[in-house]
Amino acid sequence: MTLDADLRITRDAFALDIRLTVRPGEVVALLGPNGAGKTTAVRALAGLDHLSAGHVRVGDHVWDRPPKVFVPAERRAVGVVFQDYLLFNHLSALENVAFGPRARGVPRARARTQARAWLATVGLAEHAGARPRTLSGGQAQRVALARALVTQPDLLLLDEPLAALDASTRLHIRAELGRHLRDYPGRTLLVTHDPLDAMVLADRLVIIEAGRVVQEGPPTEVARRPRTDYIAHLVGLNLHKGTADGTTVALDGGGALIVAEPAAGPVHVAFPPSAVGLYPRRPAGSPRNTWPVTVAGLEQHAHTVRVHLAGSPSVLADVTPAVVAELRLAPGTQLWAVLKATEIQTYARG
Amino acid sequence: MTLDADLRITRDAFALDIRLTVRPGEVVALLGPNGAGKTTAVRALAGLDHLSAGHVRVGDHVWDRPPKVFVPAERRAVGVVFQDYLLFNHLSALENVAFGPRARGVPRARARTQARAWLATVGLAEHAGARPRTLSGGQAQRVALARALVTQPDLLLLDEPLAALDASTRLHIRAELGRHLRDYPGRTLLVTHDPLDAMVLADRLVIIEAGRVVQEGPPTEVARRPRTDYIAHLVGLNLHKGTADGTTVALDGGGALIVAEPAAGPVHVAFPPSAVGLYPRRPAGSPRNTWPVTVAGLEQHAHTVRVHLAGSPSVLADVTPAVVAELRLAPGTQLWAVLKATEIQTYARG
Amino acid sequence: MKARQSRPAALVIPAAIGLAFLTIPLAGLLLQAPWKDLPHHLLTPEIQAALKLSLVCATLTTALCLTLGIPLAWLLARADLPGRGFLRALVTVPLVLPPVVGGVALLLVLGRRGPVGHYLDSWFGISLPFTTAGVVLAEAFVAMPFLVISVEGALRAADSRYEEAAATLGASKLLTFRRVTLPAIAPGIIAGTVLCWARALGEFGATITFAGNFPGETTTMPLAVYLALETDPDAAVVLSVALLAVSIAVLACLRDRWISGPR
Amino acid sequence: MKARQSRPAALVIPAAIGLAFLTIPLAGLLLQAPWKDLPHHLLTPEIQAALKLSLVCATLTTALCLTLGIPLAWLLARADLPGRGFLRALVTVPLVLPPVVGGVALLLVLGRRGPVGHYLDSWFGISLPFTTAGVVLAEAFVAMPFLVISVEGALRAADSRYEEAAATLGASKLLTFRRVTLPAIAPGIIAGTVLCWARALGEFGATITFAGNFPGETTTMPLAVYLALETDPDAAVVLSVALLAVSIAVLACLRDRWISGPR
Amino acid sequence: ARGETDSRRLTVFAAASLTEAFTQIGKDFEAAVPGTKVTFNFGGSTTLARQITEGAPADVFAAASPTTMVPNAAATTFARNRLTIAVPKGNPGRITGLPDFADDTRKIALCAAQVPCGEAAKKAFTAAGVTPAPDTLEQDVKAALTKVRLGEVDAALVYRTDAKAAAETVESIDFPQAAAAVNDYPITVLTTAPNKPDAQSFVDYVLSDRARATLTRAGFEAP
Ligand SMILES: Nc1ncnc2c1ncn2[C@@H]1O[C@H](COP(=O)(O)OP(=O)(O)OP(=O)(O)O)[C@@H](O)[C@H]1O
Ligand SMILES: Nc1ncnc2c1ncn2[C@@H]1O[C@H](COP(=O)(O)OP(=O)(O)OP(=O)(O)O)[C@@H](O)[C@H]1O
Ligand code: MOO
Ligand SMILES: [Mg+2]
Ligand SMILES: [Mg+2]
Repeated sequence: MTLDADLRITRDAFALDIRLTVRPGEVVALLGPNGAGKTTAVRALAGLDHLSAGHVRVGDHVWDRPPKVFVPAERRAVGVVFQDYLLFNHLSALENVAFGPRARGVPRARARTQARAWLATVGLAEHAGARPRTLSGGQAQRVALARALVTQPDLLLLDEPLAALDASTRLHIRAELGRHLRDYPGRTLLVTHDPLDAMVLADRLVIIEAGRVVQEGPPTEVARRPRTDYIAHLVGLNLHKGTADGTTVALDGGGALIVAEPAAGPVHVAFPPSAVGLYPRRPAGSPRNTWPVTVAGLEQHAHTVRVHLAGSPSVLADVTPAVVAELRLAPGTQLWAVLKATEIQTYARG
Repeated sequence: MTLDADLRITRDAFALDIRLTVRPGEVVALLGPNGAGKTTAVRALAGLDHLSAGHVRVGDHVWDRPPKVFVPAERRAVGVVFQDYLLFNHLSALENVAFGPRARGVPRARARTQARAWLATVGLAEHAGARPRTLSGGQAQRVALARALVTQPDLLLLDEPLAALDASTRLHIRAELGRHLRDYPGRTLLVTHDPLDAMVLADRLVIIEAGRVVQEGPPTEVARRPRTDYIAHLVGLNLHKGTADGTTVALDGGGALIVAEPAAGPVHVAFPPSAVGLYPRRPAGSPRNTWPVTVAGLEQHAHTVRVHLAGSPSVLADVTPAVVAELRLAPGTQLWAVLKATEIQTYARG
Repeated sequence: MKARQSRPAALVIPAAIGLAFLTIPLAGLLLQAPWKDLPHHLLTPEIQAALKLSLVCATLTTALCLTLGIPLAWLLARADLPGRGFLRALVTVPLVLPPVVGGVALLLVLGRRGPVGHYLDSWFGISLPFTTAGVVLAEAFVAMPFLVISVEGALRAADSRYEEAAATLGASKLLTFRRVTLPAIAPGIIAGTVLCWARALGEFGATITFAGNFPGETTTMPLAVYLALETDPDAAVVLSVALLAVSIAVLACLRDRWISGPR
Repeated sequence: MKARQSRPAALVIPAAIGLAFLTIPLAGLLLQAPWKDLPHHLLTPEIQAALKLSLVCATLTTALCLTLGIPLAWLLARADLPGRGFLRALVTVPLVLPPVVGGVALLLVLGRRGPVGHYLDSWFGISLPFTTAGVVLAEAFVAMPFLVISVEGALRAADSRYEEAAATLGASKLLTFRRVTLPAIAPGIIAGTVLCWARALGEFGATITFAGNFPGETTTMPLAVYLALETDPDAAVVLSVALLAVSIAVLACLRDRWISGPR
Repeated sequence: ARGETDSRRLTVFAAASLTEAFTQIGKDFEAAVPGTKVTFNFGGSTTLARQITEGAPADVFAAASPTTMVPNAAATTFARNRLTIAVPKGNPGRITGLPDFADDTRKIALCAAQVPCGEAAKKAFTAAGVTPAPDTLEQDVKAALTKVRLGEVDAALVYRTDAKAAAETVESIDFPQAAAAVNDYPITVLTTAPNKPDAQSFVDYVLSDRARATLTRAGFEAP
C-alpha cells in the first residue's frame, strides 16, 4: 500500500513534475526553496487540485489519473496541516480538533476526548475553549497540527508544521511529532524549511527546485553526497541513532559519543559537519569526544570542503580549503576527530 | 522622538503589561514563547487595539492614553508586517506594495517604481503581477515585508518577518533587512523566534514571558548574563562586529577571526558558545582560530556551564560540567580557545 | 478592544441622505396618521387576524425559502453547472415579473386547471388557491429570489479554502456545508432572511391573485391596507404603520440576538 | 485546476425543487402566451417606449441606490452607531410597506403639498411626482433596501483584518473602503445590485401611485402590463414575458462579465 | 417636463376600466381638434383622486364611480356599467343565476365591499334576496375576472365591459337584479386644470354621440 505519485501540474509560469513514493510507516521530507512547488504537491496529493497529467495511487487505489479518475479530498484518508493553518474561526480550538473524528463518524463524546488529549499533547489544554482568532500564531499552528494528527489518516501531509513555533516549544513538539510518526502506520509527507526537522523526522528526503526533484535519498546519504551547494548547506548535519545512558550515547553503527544533556533509551544525535574539528595528533582539551578517523573522500563546495571520515562513528566534517592544504588531507590520511559535547543535539526516538 | 510605550492590555485569561522604549534608529527585538503577547504588543503600537491602561508616545505625540487620547492606525506613521501577511487578495503583488505609498499621496507612477524596486530587493521582480493567492507562502511573506518597508514609516513593526523563508532566502533577506534597518532613521520593533535574527538585527532585546518583561538589554549583554535557562538557550550566540578582508575578519573589539566564506567590508560574525572549544595547551589541527583566553566567570545552566572568557576577542563557551572539573575551570584559569572557521556565520553590515 | 472608528464625510453624507430618503416618507405617514383613531382601527378582530396571518405566513414562507433557497444558492455558487449564469438569471425571474403576473403564472401551474394543480386536486384532494397554504406559496415565489441571491453573493465572497480544509478532514460536501460554510456566511444568510421575510410580509400582488382575499384565511395586512385605501385612506395609513411597527420590532430584536459580538 | 465537485443529494434535491418552484410558473406563462400575436403586441411604439423607459429607470435607480446605499450599508456594518439595530430595522421599512402605501408616503412628502415637495417647487421649480425622475425615486425607495441589506450582510462577513492592514499603511477610512473593502465584497455588491435592479424593473405599486401612468414618461413595463390586463389579458402575459426575456438576457450577460474567474 | 411647444397638451386622468374606450376617444379627439395632444393617466380611481388632491397637473378626471370622484367637482355622468355573471367558457359550474352564488360547493369570486363593483354586487344581492358564499373578495373587477378566465372559480360578478373584453375565454350571463346595481361613471373638468378650454371641449366630446358609440362598443351604457 505504497503511495506512488507522479505529480504533473502546469500553471501560468510554473510547472511541477515530480515523482514521489512513500511506503507505509515512512516519513518523506519535501524540501526546497520558496516557490519550488512544495505546497502545490501537497494540494495535489490531498485532492484539492487536479493533476494535469500523471497519477496518484495508494496501493491499488487510484486517487487521481487524468482525465478519468479523481477521488475528491473527503474520500481520501488524508490529514493536512496547511501552511496558513485554516482553522475554522467559528469553532473553538477543541471543536476544530474534534471536527475530523466527528466527520469520520466518531461519536461526539469520544471525538472530544480524543481532541482534548491531542490538545494536551501540543500543550494547549487550557486553550481548548478559545476561538482561533484569539490564539497566538504559534498556538494556532499547534491546533492545526493536532487537528491533522487526531484522525490517524493513511496519508499525512504536513506543510511547515513547526514554522511558527518558538524554539523551546518547537523542541518539544518536534519530539512529540517524532514519537507519533514512529508509531504511525500511515505515510507521511513533511514539507519543511528546517534541515533539523527533516533530518530528525524523515526517513527519506526529496529535494525539489523549480518544480523538479534535484536529489532524493536517506538523510545521511543526501548529507554525504549533496548534489548541489544548496543541498549541502541545507542538509549539513551528521545524524546517528544510538542508545543513551546518562550523557553517553552508544551508537548503533559503532562507537559512542558524550552529550551535554543526559537522556535514556533510544535517541537521535545530530551535529553539523562544521562542528567536527580535525587534528593530526590527539589534542587534550574541553571537547569530550575525540576519536581516530581516516579520510575517505573530499568534496569541494563553494567556500568549504566536506570531508568524509571513516571511523567509529564515521562522520562528515566541513573545513576550509586552507585546512585541506595544511593538514594535507587526502583519502587515507589518518586524523583525530574532535567534537564538543555541547555541539550535539539529542532527540528521544522512543 | 523616542517611542515610549507602557502597554497594558487585559483580556479574558491574558494580561499584557510591558514597558518598551525604542529610540530613533534603534532596532528592538521582542522575543518570547508562543502566546507571550508579542503580537498583542504589536497591535497596540500599530493602533489596531486600544490599551486598557498605560500610554504610547512618540516624542511629544501621544498616540494612546486611555481613556481620552487615541490616534487611529491610519494617522500613526507605522509600517507593519503581520504574522499572517494579510496581503490584499484582489491586488497584484506590485499593487500591494504600492498601496502604502499611494495611500500616503505618492503619485501612481512613483509609487509603482518604488514598489518595483522593493519587490526586486526581496527577489520577487518576476512575480510583480501575481495575485497573493498564487504566491507560495515564502513569496507572500516577502511581499508583506516589501509592503511594510516601502513607506519608510516612523515606527516599523515586524511580526516574524522571516519565518516562512527558506534557509538561503532567509540569509539574503536578513542581510537586506539589516542593511535597510541600519540606514533607517525610524524605530523598529522586531518580533522573532529566531535568536540569530534577533542577535544580528537588533540593538536591544526585550524578552517577555506570559505578558511581562523577563529581561532586556543589548544582545551581547543578554547573552552574557541570561536570567533564565530559556533565555540562555534562546540567545546563546557570540556576536562581534568587524571588518572582513577575504576570509579574515578584523574585529572591532580587537583580535581577528578566520571565516570560511570570504567577504569584504563591515560584517557581523556570529557563532554559538557551544562551538568554542577549550584547551589547556595550544592544539595543532584543523580549527583556524586559536587564541589565549582567561576565564572571567562561570554560570551553571540546566546541563551545561556557560564560561565567560576574556581575550581578543572575549567570548562565551558552553561546556559540560565534566569539562569544568577536568580542566579545573575557575576565574583566572588560562586556556586556549579554539573555533573552527566553518562554525562562524558572517553577515554583511554595510 | 477594537479600535474606535472615525467616520469619513464622503461616506457619512451619502449614507445620511440614503437613510433620510428611506425614512422621511415614513415620517410623512406618521405625521399624517390619525393617531386618535388608532385604537379604533386596530382593535377590530379582522385587523388583528390579518396581522397575525401576515406574521405567520411571512414566517412560514421564510422557513420554506431557507429550506429550498440555501441549497439552491449553494448549487449556483459552488457546483460547476453548465449554463450557471443562465440559471442564476432565471432565479431573478420572480423579481422582475410584476407580482400580479406572478400570481397568474402560479395559477396557470398550480390552479385547478394547471398541469400540477390538476393532479394535486384529483390525487390528493389538495387545492392551493384560496387557502393559507396558497398565501405561503405566493409569498415564497416572490420572496425566495431575495434569499437565494444574497446567500449566493455571500457564498461567492467566502474563502473556499476553509471548505478544502474540511474536505481533507473527511467531511462530506454536506457536512462541510452545514458545519463550515453556513457559519462562515451567517451574516449573508441573516441579510437574505431579513429581505425574504420583509418582502413576504409586504407582498400583495401575487398573494391576492393566487390566493385571493378572504378574511381570516388569505387576507394579509397588505391586502387589508390596499382595500382600506379605497374607502378610508386614514385607516390604510394606520394599518401600514402598525405593520411597520411590528416588523421593525421583530427585526430589531431578532437581528441583534442573531448577530453576536460587535462585528 | 480546482477539484471537481461532487454534489450531495441532500443539497441538490431541495435546490432542484426550489429552482423548479421558481421557474415552472414561468414555463406555465410561456405555454400560455399567444406566440403568434407576439410581434403584433411588441412592435407597438408604446410598448417599445415602455420597455426602454423601464430599462433606463431601473438602471438610473440602481446607480442612485449604489451611490447612497453602499455608504449606508457601511455605516450600518462598520460604524459604531448607537441604536444601530434600530436603524438597520428602519431600512427595511420600504420592504414591508405595501408599495402602493409607499407611493402614498412619497406623495405626502414630495408631492406639491408635501413638506419637502413644497419647497422644491417654490424654490427651485422642481416637481417630482408624475415625471420620469419621480419613477426613479419611487423605484429607488422600494429597491434600495435590497441593496443596503445585502451589502451590509457582505460587509459583516468580510474579514476586517484586511482593513486593519490598510490602516497601518496609512489609508484613510475612505480609501480603505474604496480600495480594500469594496473589492473584497464585490460578490455581495453584485448580488445586491442584481436584486436592486430587478426589483426596480418589476416595481409597480409605488410607481403608479407616485409617478402616475403617463405613456412615454412614467409608463414602465409593469404599468403597461397592468393596463394590458384591463383590455387584453393575453397581451399582458406577452409583455411580461418580454420584460423577463430582456432582464434575463441583461443579467446573464452582465453577471458573467462581472464575475471573473471560475469561482 | 411635460408641454410640447407646438401642441396644446391635455391631461386626462381616467379609471383603468376606461383604458380601451378612452384611448380610442383620445385619438378621435386629437383628429377632431387639431393642435391638441391628449395624455392619459390610467389607474385606480382612488389613486387618481389622491394624485389630483396632491396637486397632480390634471385637466380632466373620469372616475369609475361617483364615490371616488374628487370633492367639489361638478361632475357629469357620461356612461354606466352594469353587472353581469361571468363564467368560464362552457360554464363548468353550471351557473344559471344569482341564487347559485349562495352555494358553498361552488367556487365564487366577488369584489370586496370597499371597491365600486363590490358595492354594486351588494345591492344586486340585496335586491335578489341572496346571501352569497364567496371564496374570495377581489380588489377589483379585473382580479375577479382573471380567476374566471383561468377557471379557478365557477362564477364571478363583473361589469359587462370587462366580460366583453374577455369574451374569448369568458361567457356572461345577464341577470335581472343587475338593474338595481348600475354604476355611474362621472367626468369633470378640474378646477385646477392648467388647460381649461381644451379640457372642456374634451368633456363635451366624451358626451358627444361619436364618443358614445365608442363607449357602447366597449360595453358601456348611455346614462
Ligand atoms: N494558483 C496559482 N496560480 C498560478 N501560480 C501559482 C498558483 N499557486 C502557486 N503558484 C506558483 O507556483 C509556484 C509554487 O508554489 P508553492 O506554493 O507550491 O511553493 P512552495 O514550495 O510551497 O513555497 P513556500 O516554501 O514559499 O511555501 C510558485 O512560484 C507560485 O507562485
Ligand atoms: N482577541 C483575543 N481575545 C482573547 N485572548 C486573546 C486574543 N488575542 C490573543 N489572545 C491571547 O493572548 C495571548 C497572547 O497572544 P499573542 O498573539 O500576543 O502571542 P504571541 O506572543 O504573538 O505568540 P506567537 O509567537 O505564537 O505568535 C495568547 O494566550 C492568546 O491566546
Ligand atoms: O404589485 Mo406590488 O409591487 O406587490 O404592489
Ligand atoms: Mg508552501
Ligand atoms: Mg504572534
